Amino acid sequence: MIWLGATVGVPLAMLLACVLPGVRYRMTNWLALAAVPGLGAALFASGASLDLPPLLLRLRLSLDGPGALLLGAAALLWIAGGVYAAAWLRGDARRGRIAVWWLLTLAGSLGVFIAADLVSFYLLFSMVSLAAYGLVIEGATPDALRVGLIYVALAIFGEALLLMGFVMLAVSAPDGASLIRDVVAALPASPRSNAILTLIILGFGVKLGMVPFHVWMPITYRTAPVPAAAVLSGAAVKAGVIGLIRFLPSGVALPGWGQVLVVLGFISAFYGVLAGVRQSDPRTVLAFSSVSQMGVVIAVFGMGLIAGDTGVALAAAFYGVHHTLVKGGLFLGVGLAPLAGAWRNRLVLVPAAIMALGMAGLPLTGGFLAKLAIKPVLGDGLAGLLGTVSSAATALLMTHFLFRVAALPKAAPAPPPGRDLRWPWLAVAVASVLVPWGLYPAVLGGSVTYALSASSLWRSLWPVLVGGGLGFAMQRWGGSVILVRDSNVIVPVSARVDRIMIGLGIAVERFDIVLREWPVAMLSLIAMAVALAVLMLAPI
Amino acid sequence: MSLALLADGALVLLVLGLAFWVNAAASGFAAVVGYVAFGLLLALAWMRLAAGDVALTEAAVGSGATGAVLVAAAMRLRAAADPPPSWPGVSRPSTPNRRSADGRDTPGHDGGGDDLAPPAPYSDSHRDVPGHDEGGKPGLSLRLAALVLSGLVTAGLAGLVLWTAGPAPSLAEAATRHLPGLGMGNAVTGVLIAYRALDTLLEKVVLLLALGGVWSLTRDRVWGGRPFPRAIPAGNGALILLARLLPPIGIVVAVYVLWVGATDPGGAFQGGAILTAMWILVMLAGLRDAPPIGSRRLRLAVAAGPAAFLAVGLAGFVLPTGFLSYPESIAKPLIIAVEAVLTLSIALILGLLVAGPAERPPDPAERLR
Amino acid sequence: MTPATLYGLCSAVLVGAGLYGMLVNPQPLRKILSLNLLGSGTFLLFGVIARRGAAAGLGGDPVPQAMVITGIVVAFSATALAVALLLRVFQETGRPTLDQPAPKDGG
Amino acid sequence: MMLLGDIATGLLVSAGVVFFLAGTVGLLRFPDSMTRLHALTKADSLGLGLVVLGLLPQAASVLEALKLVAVWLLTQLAGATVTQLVARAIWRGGGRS
Amino acid sequence: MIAAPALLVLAIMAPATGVVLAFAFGGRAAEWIAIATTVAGAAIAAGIAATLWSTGLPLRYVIGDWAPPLGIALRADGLSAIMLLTSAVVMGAVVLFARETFAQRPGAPETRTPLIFWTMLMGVWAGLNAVWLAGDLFTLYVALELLTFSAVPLVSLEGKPETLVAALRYMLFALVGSVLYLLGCALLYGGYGTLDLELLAHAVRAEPVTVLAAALMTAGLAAKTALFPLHLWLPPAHAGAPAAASALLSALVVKGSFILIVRLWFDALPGVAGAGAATLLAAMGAAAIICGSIVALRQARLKLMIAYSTVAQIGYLFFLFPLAGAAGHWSRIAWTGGMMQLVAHAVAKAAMFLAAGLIGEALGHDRIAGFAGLGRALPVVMLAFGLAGMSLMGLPPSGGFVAKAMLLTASVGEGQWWWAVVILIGGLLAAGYTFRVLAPALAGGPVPLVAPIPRSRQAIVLGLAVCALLLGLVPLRPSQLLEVGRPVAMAVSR
Repeated sequence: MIWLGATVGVPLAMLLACVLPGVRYRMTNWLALAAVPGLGAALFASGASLDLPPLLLRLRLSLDGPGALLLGAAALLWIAGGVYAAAWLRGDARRGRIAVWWLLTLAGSLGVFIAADLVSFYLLFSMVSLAAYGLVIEGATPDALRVGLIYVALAIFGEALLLMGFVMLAVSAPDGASLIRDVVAALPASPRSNAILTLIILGFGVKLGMVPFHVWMPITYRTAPVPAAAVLSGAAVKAGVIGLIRFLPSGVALPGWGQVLVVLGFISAFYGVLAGVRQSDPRTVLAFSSVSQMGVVIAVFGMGLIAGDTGVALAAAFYGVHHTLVKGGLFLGVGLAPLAGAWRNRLVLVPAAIMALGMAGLPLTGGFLAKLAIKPVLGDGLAGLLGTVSSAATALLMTHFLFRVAALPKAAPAPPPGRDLRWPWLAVAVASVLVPWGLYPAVLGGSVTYALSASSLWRSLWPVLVGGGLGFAMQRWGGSVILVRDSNVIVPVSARVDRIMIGLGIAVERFDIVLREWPVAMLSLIAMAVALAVLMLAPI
Repeated sequence: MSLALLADGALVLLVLGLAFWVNAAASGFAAVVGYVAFGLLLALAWMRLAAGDVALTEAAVGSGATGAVLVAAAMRLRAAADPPPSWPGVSRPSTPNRRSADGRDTPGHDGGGDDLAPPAPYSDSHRDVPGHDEGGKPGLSLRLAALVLSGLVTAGLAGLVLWTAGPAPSLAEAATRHLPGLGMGNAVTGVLIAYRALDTLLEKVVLLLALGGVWSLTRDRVWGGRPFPRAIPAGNGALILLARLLPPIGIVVAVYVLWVGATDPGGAFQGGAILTAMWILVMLAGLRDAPPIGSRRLRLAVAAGPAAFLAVGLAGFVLPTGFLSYPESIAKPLIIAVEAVLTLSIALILGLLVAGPAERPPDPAERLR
Repeated sequence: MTPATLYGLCSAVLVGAGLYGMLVNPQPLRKILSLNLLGSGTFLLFGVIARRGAAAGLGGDPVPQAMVITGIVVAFSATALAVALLLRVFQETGRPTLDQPAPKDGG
Repeated sequence: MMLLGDIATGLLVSAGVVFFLAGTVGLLRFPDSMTRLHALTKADSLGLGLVVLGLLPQAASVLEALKLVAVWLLTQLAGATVTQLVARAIWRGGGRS
Repeated sequence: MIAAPALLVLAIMAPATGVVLAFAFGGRAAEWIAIATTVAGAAIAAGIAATLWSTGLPLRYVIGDWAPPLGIALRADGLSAIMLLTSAVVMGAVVLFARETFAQRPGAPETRTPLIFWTMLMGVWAGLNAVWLAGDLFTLYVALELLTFSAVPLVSLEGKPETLVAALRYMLFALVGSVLYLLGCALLYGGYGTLDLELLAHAVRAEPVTVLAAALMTAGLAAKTALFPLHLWLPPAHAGAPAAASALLSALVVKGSFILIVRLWFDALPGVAGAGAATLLAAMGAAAIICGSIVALRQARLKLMIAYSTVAQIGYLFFLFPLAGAAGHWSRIAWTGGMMQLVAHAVAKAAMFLAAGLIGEALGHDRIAGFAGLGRALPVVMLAFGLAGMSLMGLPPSGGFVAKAMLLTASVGEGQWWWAVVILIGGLLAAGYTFRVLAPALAGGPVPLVAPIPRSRQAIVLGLAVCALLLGLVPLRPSQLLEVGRPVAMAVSR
C-alpha cells in the first residue's frame, strides 16, 4: 500500500529537491531511481488501494490487474530510459530543465495507472500530457517551439473533451460517488451516455493518436530528445490505454459503439502503415507505427464492447505491455545506432530486427504472445482477418524501418557514451521477450503448449513472411521515388490554420475597438438597462 | 391651487429648458453658464419640495462650488476652442509591426487611408472613433438610437412616477420620534449625524480621497507647492471692497447656519460651503495666497473634521448602544462640537478642491518631512 | 397632478437628457455637465419621493433628503476630480479629449 | 390693518415685477452688452427693493423682516460688484460680447 | 477579545482611520500607517471568518443601535467572510510587494507618489470591506464611491498621458454606473420605504417599480464591473496603473460591484429577476470570455494581455445567475463554484500582475515579443506566472480548476450545457495566451536584465501563485462556510 503512495510520491519529492540548482544539475544521474517504486508497486501492490487524507482532495489510489501490467512495463521502460538519459545528457547544459520535466512526466505517467477517482485521474492525466510539452521543446530541431505549441494545443483540446466527459459522468452518477468504478457502472443507464462515450473516445483518441488527431505524434517524437521520445511513445501513450480500460463500460454489450471503435481502430492501423512507409527518418516511421499499433488496440476495445466480454481489459493491457517495451526499446536503438560505431550490426540491428518483427507477431517473440492474447477477442470474422492483415502491414513497416536504420549515417564513433547506452538498450530488448513469456501463462492463463503448437506458430509466421517480402521488394524497386523528406503534411495545415486564426483575431479585435468607443459603450449600457427591464417585465 | 401648479409648471419648464440648453449650447463656456443658472433654479425647485436643507446644499455646492470649478475649467479650455492642427507630442507612425502567429514580425501593411487600415491594437496610434473626425459628434444613427433609448428610460421613470401617485411609505414619523433624545429639532440633521451616521462618516472619507485624487494630479517637481499658476495680483477696487466687506458677514452667516442646523434647515455642510465661498472670494481678490498643499498645518486642519467624527464614533463603543452613538445627556453639545470641527474641515476641503492641484513650487522651508 | 408628480416628470426628463448628453457630447467637459444633469435628476427623484412621504409635521421624509445631501457632496467631489483630471490631460496632450493618445514606448 | 398690509404688499410686489419686466425687455432690446448690463442692474435692483418692501408686512417677526432687508442689501452689494467686474471685462475685451 | 459583531465595524474603520491619519501626518508616516492597517485588517478579517466558521451563523451589527429601516446594519455572511480573507491576503501581498517601489526615503522631503499610493491603497481597502459588510443599499453606494475615488488616482499615479486619459474614461463611466445604481435605490425606497437588504427581501414583490429598479441597478453595476460590452475603460486603466495597483484593481476592485449584483439578485430582490434576465447576463459573460480571450491573444504588451484576461475571466462569474438561481443541489454547487472563481481569479490575477510588474522592471519593457530566454533569467517569476496561468486555464490542481469543474457540473446538472461549452473554450483560449508568454520564455537564448530583482519580491509573487494552487485542495462539493447566512428559499428564476 505504501508502494502506491511512493509511485507518485518519490518522483514528486525528487522534483521538490530540484529546486536547488546544485541538485538539479546532478539529478539526471538518478532519474532511473524515480521509477523503481512504480515497478515495486506493480510487482507487490497489485490489488491494494490507498485513500489519501481528505485534505489532499480525498484522492484514492488503487491498482488492479491491467493497471499492474501496464504500470510494470512503463516503470521498466522509465528506468531504462532514465539510465539512457543519464548517459545521453551528460554534459548537456539543459539537463537540469529536462530532469524537471522528466520527473513531472514520470510522476503523471505512472500515477495515471493507479488513479481510482475522477479528480486524481484527470490531475495525473493532465500532468503527463502537459509536462511532456517541456520535454518536446528541449528537442534539437529548429521548430521545436512550434511543434511544442501544436502538441500542447491538441493535448489541452483532448483534456477539455475529457473534462466535459468526466463532468457529465459525475453528474449522471449517484451524487457524491467520485470513484471511477461506480461512476462508469452508472454510465450505460444515464440518458447522456452517448455524449459521454463520444467525449471519452475522442479525448483518449487524441492521446492515442487516433487518425484525425494523430498529427502531433510523428512531429513530436521526431523533435523530442531520444530518451524522451522513447518514454513518451512507450509509456506516456499508455495513459490513453488505461483510460479506455477504466472508462469503457466492461461487461455491457454496446454493439453500436463497438463497431465505431473497430472502424476507427483499423483506419488508424492501416493509415499508420501507409503513411509510415513513405517516411525517411526512422523515428517518424516508428511514430507512425505507434499510430498503427494504437489503432489495433482501439479495435480490440471495439470488439470487446461488441461482445461485452470482460477479458478484453487484460488482453489489451498485455498487448500494451509488449508495445511499451518494444516501442521504447526501438527508439533507444535508433538513438544508439549512429553512435554504435563498428559493431552496429551485431549490437543494434539484430536485436532491433527481432523486436521490430516481433511487433508483427514473429513466433517465439513477445509480440507473438501479444497477438495470441488478442486473437480470441478479435475472433475469426472480418476483424480477425483485418488483424492478421494489419500484422502483415506492420511487418512491412518494420522492414522499411530496419532499412532506414541501416541507412543512418555513422556519427563520429564516440566510444565512451556509446558503451553506456548499450546496457539499457540490451536490457529493454531482453525484457521485451522475457516479460511477455513470463506473464503469458501466469496472468492470461494461456497454455504455453497451445502457443507452441504448429498451427498457431504458422498462423503467426506467414503474415511476417508476407510483410517482410513486401518490404524487401519495396526497398529494391520502390527506391527513393516514394520516400518523403519529412512529414510535410502538418506544416502547411498548421500554417493555414494560423492564417484563419489571425483573420478571426483581427475581426474580433476590430469589433472590440468599435465596442470600446465611448458613444457605443454608453449605448450598450442604456440598451442593457432597457433589455433587462423588458426581460424582467415580461413574466409579470 | 392651480395657480401654484402653474408656477411649478413654469419653473419645471425653465429648468428643462436650461437642461436642453446645457446639452445643445454651442461653446463649453455657454453650457457652463447655463448649468449654473440651472443649479440655482433647481434650488428653487427643492424649496417647492419642502426640502430646505437640500435647497441650501444644492445652491451652495450643487451650483455654487460646482459652477466655480466648471467655469474655471471652461475658461482654461476656451483657449482650446480651435484644436491646434498637429497633435503635439504624438507622432502618427504607420501601423507598426504586428507579431503574427509564427513568431516572425510581419511588417504591418500601411493602408492608404488611415481609417481603412485595420486599427492597430490600443498600444498604437489608436484613434478612438475610426471614421469620425477628431472627437466629432457621433453619427446620426448613433444619435437617433441614443435618443430612442434615453427616451425609453425617461418614459419608464415617468410612467412609474405617475403610476405610484399615492403617498410613499415614509420614515418621517420614526425619525421625529427619536429627535428629542438627540436634542435635535431638524430631522434631516438628525438623520445625517445620528441615524445614518455611517454614511456621513464614509462620505467625509470620500471627500478626503477626492482631495487626495486632485492633489495626485500635481506634477512631481511642484509637489507640496501652492495651487493657482501664479499669486493672483491685488484685483481692482470693486473686488477688493467686496472681499473686505463680505467675509465677516459670511462668517457670521455661516456660524448662524451651522448653529440653526440643529433645529431648522442648515448644518455643518451648508455652513462649510458658505465659509468656502468667502475663502475663495478672498483668494480671488488677491488678498491672501492659496496655502501650500505640503504644509503640515493645512493637512492637520483638513483631517481634523473626519478625525473628530471618527473619534466620537469610536468612543461610542464605550456605550451599550455601540459605535457612532451619542450619550443621552451630552448629545446636543457633542453633536454641535463635532459639526463645528467638520464645518472647518469641509470649508478647507471644498476650497482646496476648487483651487485644484498645486502648480507653483513650494519654498523649501515649508516642506513636510 | 400634484406638484410632486410634476417634479417627478421633470426628474425623469432630466435623467433622459443627462444620458443623451453623456452619449452624444464628444467633449469631456460637456460629458461632466451631462453627468451633473443626470445626478440632479436622480436627486430630484429622491426629493419627490421624500415629498410624498411627508408625515408627522415634516414637509418631507428626512431620510431620502439626507441621502440627497450626501449624494450632492459626492457628486461635487466627483466633478472636482474629473475636471482636475481633464485639465491635466489638456496640459499633457494639448487637447481636451477622451481619445486614447499613443503611449510613448517603454515599460 | 391686515387689509391695508395686504393691499400694500399687492401693489408694491406688482410694481417690483413691472421693473423686473422692464429690465428683461431692456436685456433683449438694447444693442450692445454695455447698455444691456446697465438696464439689467438698474431695473432688477430697484425691482427687488420694491418686492422686499412689499413682503415686509407679511413677515412673521421682526427678525424675519431684518433677514429680508439683509437679503436685499447683500444682493445689492454683490450685484454692484459683479456689474463693475463685467463692465471692466467688456471694456478690456474690446467690446465683444 | 473584542466582541465579534464589533469586528465588523473595525473592519471598515481600520482602513478609514488609516486614510485620515495618512492625510494628517503624510510623509514617511503614510507607509507605516498602511503596514499597521494591513496587519490589523488581516487580524480582523481572520477573526470574523473564524467566528463565522465556528458558529455557522451570520454576524450582524446595528450602527448606533438605530435598527433598520431607520438606521444601518452591518452584516457578515459566508460570502463576506471569504471576500474579507481574500482582500486581506491580496492586500498583504500588494503591500509587501510595493514597499520597495513606493518607499519614502527617510529624511527626504515628502514626494507625491508614495503618499498618494499608500493613502489610496487604504481607501480601496475601506471601500472593499464596506462593500463586503454593508447591509444597506445606500451605504453600499457610498462604499462604491469610496472604491472609485481611490481607484482612479491609482490608475493615473504615473502621470503619463495615456494613463490620465484612461483614468478619466474610467471615472466618467464608473460615475454613470453609480448614478444609475442610485436611481434604482431611489425607486426601491419609493416602493418599500427602506433600503435595508433583509427588510427588502421580505417586502419585495415582483412589480414594475422593483423591476425597473433592478434593471437600472444591474446595468449600472455591470458598467462598473466592466462586463463585456461595457469594458471600454478596463484594459487601458489596469494596464496603465503601476503593477501593485493594477494587481489590486483587477483582483478585487472589479469584484466589488459584482458582489453588489449578487447581493441584489440573491439577497435583496429574490425572485424578481426572471430566467430571461439571468440568461442575458450569462450570455454577456460568455461573450466576455470568448472575445476577451481572443483579443488578449492578440495583444503585443503583457500588461494589456493580462487586463483583457481580466475582462474574460469576469465573464465566468456571470454564469452564477442562471445556474445558482433555483434552490437545489446543482445551484448550491454553482454558488460555491462561482465564489471559488472569484477567489481563485483574485489570487491568480494578482500574482500574474505582480509577476508582470517584476518582468517590466527587469527587462525595461513588457513587449511579449522580447521575452525569449526569460525563463532562465527570472525562473521564479516565470514559475509564478506559469502557476497563475494554470489557475486561469483551470488545470488541476489549481483553484481555477475547482471553480470551473463546479461550474461545469452545475451547468450540465441544470441541463444548460451550453455554458459548459463556453467554459471549456475559455479554458482553451486561456491556455493560448498563457503559453504564448511561457513558450518563448522557456526556450531561447539568454536575455540581458536591465535591473536585478531582489529575491524577497520574487518570493512574494511565488507565494501568491502557490496560494492559487493550494485553493485547488478545496473539495468539489458545496462548502458550508459559503452557505452561512444564505437564504435557503432562493428562487431567482421563476
